[in-house]
Amino acid sequence: MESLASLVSSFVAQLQSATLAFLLGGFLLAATGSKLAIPDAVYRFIIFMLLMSVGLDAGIEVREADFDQLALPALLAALIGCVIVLIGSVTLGRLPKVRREDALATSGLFGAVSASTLAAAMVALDERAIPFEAWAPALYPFMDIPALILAIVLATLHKRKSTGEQGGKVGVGAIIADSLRGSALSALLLGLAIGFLIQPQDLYEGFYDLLFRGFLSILMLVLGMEAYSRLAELRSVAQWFAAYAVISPILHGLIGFAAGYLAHILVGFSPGGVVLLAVIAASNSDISGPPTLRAGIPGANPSAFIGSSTSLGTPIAIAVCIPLFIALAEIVFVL
Amino acid sequence: MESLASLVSSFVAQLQSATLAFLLGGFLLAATGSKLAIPDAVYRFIIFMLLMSVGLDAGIEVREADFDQLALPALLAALIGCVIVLIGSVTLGRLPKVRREDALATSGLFGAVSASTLAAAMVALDERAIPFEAWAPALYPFMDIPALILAIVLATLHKRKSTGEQGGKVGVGAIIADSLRGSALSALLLGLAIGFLIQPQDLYEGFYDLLFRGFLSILMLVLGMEAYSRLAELRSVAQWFAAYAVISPILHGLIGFAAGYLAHILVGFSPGGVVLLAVIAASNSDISGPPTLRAGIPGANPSAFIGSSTSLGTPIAIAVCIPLFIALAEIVFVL
Amino acid sequence: MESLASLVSSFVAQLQSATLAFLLGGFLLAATGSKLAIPDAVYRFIIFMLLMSVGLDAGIEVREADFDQLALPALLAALIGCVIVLIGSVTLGRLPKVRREDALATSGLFGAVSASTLAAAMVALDERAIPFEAWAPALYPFMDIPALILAIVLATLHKRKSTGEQGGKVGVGAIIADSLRGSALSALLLGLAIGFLIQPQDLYEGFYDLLFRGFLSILMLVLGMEAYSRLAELRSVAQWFAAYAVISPILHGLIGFAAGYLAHILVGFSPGGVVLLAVIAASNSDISGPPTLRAGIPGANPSAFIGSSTSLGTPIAIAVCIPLFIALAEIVFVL
Amino acid sequence: MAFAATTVTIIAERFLQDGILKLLEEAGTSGYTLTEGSGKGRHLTRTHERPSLVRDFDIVRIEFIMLDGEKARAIAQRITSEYFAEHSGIVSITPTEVLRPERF
Amino acid sequence: MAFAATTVTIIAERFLQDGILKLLEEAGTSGYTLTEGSGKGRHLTRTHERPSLVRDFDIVRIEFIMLDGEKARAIAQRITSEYFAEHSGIVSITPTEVLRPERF
Amino acid sequence: MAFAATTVTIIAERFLQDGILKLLEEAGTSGYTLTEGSGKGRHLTRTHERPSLVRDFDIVRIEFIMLDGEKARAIAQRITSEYFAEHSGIVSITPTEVLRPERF
Ligand SMILES: Nc1ncnc2c1ncn2[C@@H]1O[C@H](COP(=O)(O)O)[C@@H](O)[C@H]1O
Ligand SMILES: Nc1ncnc2c1ncn2[C@@H]1O[C@H](COP(=O)(O)O)[C@@H](O)[C@H]1O
Ligand SMILES: Nc1ncnc2c1ncn2[C@@H]1O[C@H](COP(=O)(O)O)[C@@H](O)[C@H]1O
Ligand code: NA
Ligand code: NA
Ligand code: NA
Repeated sequence: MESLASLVSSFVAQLQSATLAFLLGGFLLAATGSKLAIPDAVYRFIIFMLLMSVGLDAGIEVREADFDQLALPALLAALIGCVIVLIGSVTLGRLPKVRREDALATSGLFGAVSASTLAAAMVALDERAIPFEAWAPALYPFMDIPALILAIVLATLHKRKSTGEQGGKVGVGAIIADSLRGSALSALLLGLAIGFLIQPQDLYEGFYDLLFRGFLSILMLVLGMEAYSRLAELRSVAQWFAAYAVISPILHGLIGFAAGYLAHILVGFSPGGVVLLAVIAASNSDISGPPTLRAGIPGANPSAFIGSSTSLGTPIAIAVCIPLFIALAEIVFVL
Repeated sequence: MESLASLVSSFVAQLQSATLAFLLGGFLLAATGSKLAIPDAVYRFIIFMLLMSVGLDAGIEVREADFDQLALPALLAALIGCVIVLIGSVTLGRLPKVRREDALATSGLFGAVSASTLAAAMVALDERAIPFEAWAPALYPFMDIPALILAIVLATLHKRKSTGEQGGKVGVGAIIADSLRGSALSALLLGLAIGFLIQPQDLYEGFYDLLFRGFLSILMLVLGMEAYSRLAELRSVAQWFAAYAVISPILHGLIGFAAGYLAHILVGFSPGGVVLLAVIAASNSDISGPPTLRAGIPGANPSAFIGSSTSLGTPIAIAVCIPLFIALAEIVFVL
Repeated sequence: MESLASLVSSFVAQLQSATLAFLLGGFLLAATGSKLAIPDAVYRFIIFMLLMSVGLDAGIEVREADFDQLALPALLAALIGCVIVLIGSVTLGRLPKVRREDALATSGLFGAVSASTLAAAMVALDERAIPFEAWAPALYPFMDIPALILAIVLATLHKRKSTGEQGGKVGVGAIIADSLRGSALSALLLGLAIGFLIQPQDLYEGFYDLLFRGFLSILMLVLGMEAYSRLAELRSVAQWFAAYAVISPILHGLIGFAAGYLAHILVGFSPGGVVLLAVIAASNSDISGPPTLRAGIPGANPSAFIGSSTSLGTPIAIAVCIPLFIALAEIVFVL
Repeated sequence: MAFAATTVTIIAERFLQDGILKLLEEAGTSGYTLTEGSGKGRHLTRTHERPSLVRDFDIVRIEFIMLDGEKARAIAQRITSEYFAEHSGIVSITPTEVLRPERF
Repeated sequence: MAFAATTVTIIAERFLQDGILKLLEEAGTSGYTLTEGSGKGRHLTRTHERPSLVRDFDIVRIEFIMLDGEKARAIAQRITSEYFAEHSGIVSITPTEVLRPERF
Repeated sequence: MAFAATTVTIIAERFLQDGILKLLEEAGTSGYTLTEGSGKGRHLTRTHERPSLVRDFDIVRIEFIMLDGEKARAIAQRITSEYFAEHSGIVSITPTEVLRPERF
């Protein structure tokens, strides 16, 4: 009872953050028809800056990491990515008026990971002074890629079955390559490599880290605006997608939290790391996932998977899941 | 006599500012055909950053504000906006070869407010260490919107009279909404709200304020370039517009200064606030005003109102009025 | 023997720099087909920021400069620019399958100067704490413009000879004006002027210098990507261009170093200045030179001169010549 | 197999864009394509090279393709009278062919 | 002197761009011109005014001119069947004239 | 009512833009519209996706509409000989119709 009260109070306290204010602000601006727009070039540059920053930081600090600890969370991340797709396939995919391709593409997107949500979670942890393993953000691709692969493979098999078409292997290698080549993962991996090899501490602190929070606030504005303007897409598809987009981030986050807790017990994964794993699970891919899925599952209606992720999934992941899992961690780990 | 000498010396001293150097530099670059161009995306991002910064600052500090003091300056600002339009209507509007619509659109633009000029004035006050009320920049919409509304209403009535057309009310609500939705005012208001509600001091200081002066210098470069390249428009219209664009900012500024002085006596409005009110009055809208006026007064020739404001009005407001009214304040208030 | 060893060890030590890591990273990203792209607007803004920063710094500090020292290096820079074009004309220009116009355009480009390489060299000198005259970066136009002029004049004379066409003077004034109007030189000169006249120390340190290294890292990424993607152009022309692009930067840099050494002995030009002169000589123009040459030598195939400079010349200048000439200076001047 | 169709190209200032697109949707076009640009006509010169202080006066080029030429012309006419009596902008009509008529 | 030629205009989402351009080069066009834009069809609305989270769904407008009208139509047909059976996009064909036939 | 007119489309590198636009104005066109793009021809590949180190080699697509087809062709011919003998670029001419002939 008491812990529920403290969960609620920590959750509520966190709602007063600049991150959420900008997210909500963007939503309201778009809803009131404001002409304010962050230029596309700036948005893309911000994504680069945030991911490069996350990568550099992880790369710089990973030298001191204990690699035994890394294996289990990475494996768990991959498992979670697959489980999310399977859950989506047997829940969303079985609902009336929901086409199988659309369900698979949507759950692929929700299994994959959002760089923006990850960045927001890192700032939120910093603000609550909850430490996490420097390499934890590098769990991102371990969940992202398996989820996308599984969704595309299942959709292809389904299509073959229904059209009676024969076919060879699905190009798993191509999907992996496509994911790694996406602009967000490329920046993250490049940052990791440079951070690890060159250790550019000054450059990181004096530029990338310096601008991190400011750029994140602007990114939130963009996500809020985009959430509003994609609501129209969402309205054009079955309401089940909206329901899925609201419920599943929380559910996926809980799965992630549980898995992280396991890793905490087995290999001492930090509480902050557990939160990040939960948030990664709760998030859905907003940059690289959609085109990969569109190319891989051409039959899927983008209004369904983009509408549900951009207009509901991402706001829920940021505004509900981040404070929720931080609050949960504070109770579970008595922080 | 002595005060005139000190006015001149303070004025001249202020001309040696980076703000003016960049403004002039932009003008010279454009005049010499330089290919240097600040990308449009960067320009729009800078406008966002400056207005968000001004808004955040005002919002953060307004909590401690004494709201009694706010009412009178806001009222005066609205009055000044209307008076400027009326003056333009009976002076510029009565001159030979000047069409009534063009005169009203132009004086509407000069009654409205430039966010860039406002930002430049804030930096100039900072440099001379003259304090002002944190909420003073929020006077902006109080002058901006009434001026636009009055100009459009007068132009519509004029058109109805001359075409003998009947008509219902002019859509004042639509004009207000259109103004508030403009990118500059949206950013200012969003910043105000977030600053007030969340008090994101660190974010403000570590990002928005950090980059303020630098971005302002670049904005000045853009304004200088744009001033030169709009001279061609100005040349295509009656010379009265050029005369109006040179004289009226100073005149409007003096009206603003007088009104501010009144507020100083009555409610203790600060000297810095008086300067800001004068500069707001002297400035003309460069971002949101023109499209609002173009939509509201479709008969007006944009070469007239954009030419006169961008190529002469804005440079005069920044290069002449800001140092002038600061110098005046230093004498009047013995700073 | 010992000095060779220390040359090699200093060279190798410098390879571990963030500048090179980003350059190489960009190359690898492009080679692996990554979709990461720095938006064009950001790239152009970065060029502006870097050149404005270099200009401001030089302008601020040049007040204390001893102008007697400036004349000789400037004269030498101009000479080097011309010598590079002449060397290219009698080596590259005489090779089989190499058209004279292409050879002249290419050596004009290699005689001209790259702002990006210059900025990278300044950071490298800073990192090794090797001081240089504040005005040294201002040597840039003294080498850049003569090289472009000579290349265009020689190409025009050649064309007249081969077509038997008569003609008046070649428009040297137009070429100079065109160079000075280029976006990089414009920003540098504007920065110089503002720095000199206004001395905006705070603005320089708090904004332009603050962001310098960060933006340089991103610029290197862009140059690396561009190097890879222009390899295709290079492959479409005679292999001699590739050979020239690899060898000539080192050769030109040695000429620059020797000239700088002369200035060191005669007028006390600093070791850091000698390195900068060598790097300026080694570099090739990547922004303003190509269009000037294209307009001036319309018969030249851009695949030849852009391919060789962008895909090989620039990476060699940055990754080989900068560390090489710093290492050389450390030995020659016993730093 | 290619089928005869009609392309209508509308060049307008950006602040008219929303209204024009709404009109197109209501009038029953199956889609439209929009590119941004600059230009010069009787009034302002709009340029994309330097920042446009007033983005709303930039040029947008909207084109839609329709199988039914008469209907396309009627829409073109309607846009002209609703928008271009008072505002800047032009409309042109070009015969074209399309490959999958069911899409238009 | 102007010579009859054929312009083929392809409107597609950006993630198809590389494939389409490769097809064009292999099919022997002498060049192409590409502009970026936005649009609306049966599916997504793409807009250039706000950031597109998913840049790959933006619209690209690719046009190529060919002297040989039959060949141009064949390429248009090939693109339609290879790409637009499954993906968004349209192709249109317009007669035109060019001035220097040796260039195409 | 629609009136026959002629659209001339000029594709050139940006560094020729100023000269071409000046020629158009002097030649008496009533306006022009310009969009930016990329492309491939005999020489360089120009792309808008990554930064173009050399912005001046980007592609601009300039189009103007004229009622007088002969005059439009003459202008097209003049641009071709003044610019495209030496430089990259192409010109095409398409018949079109416009709605308000007094504007052109
Ligand atoms: N003759 C023309 N050919 C092509 N575009 C034109 C022409 N006239 C006007 N335009 C375009 O239409 C816009 C508005 O023209 P106007 O209504 O004359 O101010 C211009 O900025 C051009 O983009
Ligand atoms: N009737 C049309 N006229 C012009 N462009 C169209 C039309 N239909 C579709 N488009 C373009 O083709 C893209 C894809 O359309 P769709 O395949 O219907 O989703 C749209 O975003 C538009 O840019
Ligand atoms: N056949 C073509 N169709 C469309 N655009 C072309 C064609 N050939 C050339 N272009 C355009 O014209 C530019 C210059 O071509 P070029 O003069 O061949 O280098 C290219 O970058 C393309 O944008
Ligand atoms: Na996920
Ligand atoms: Na005003
Ligand atoms: Na050189």
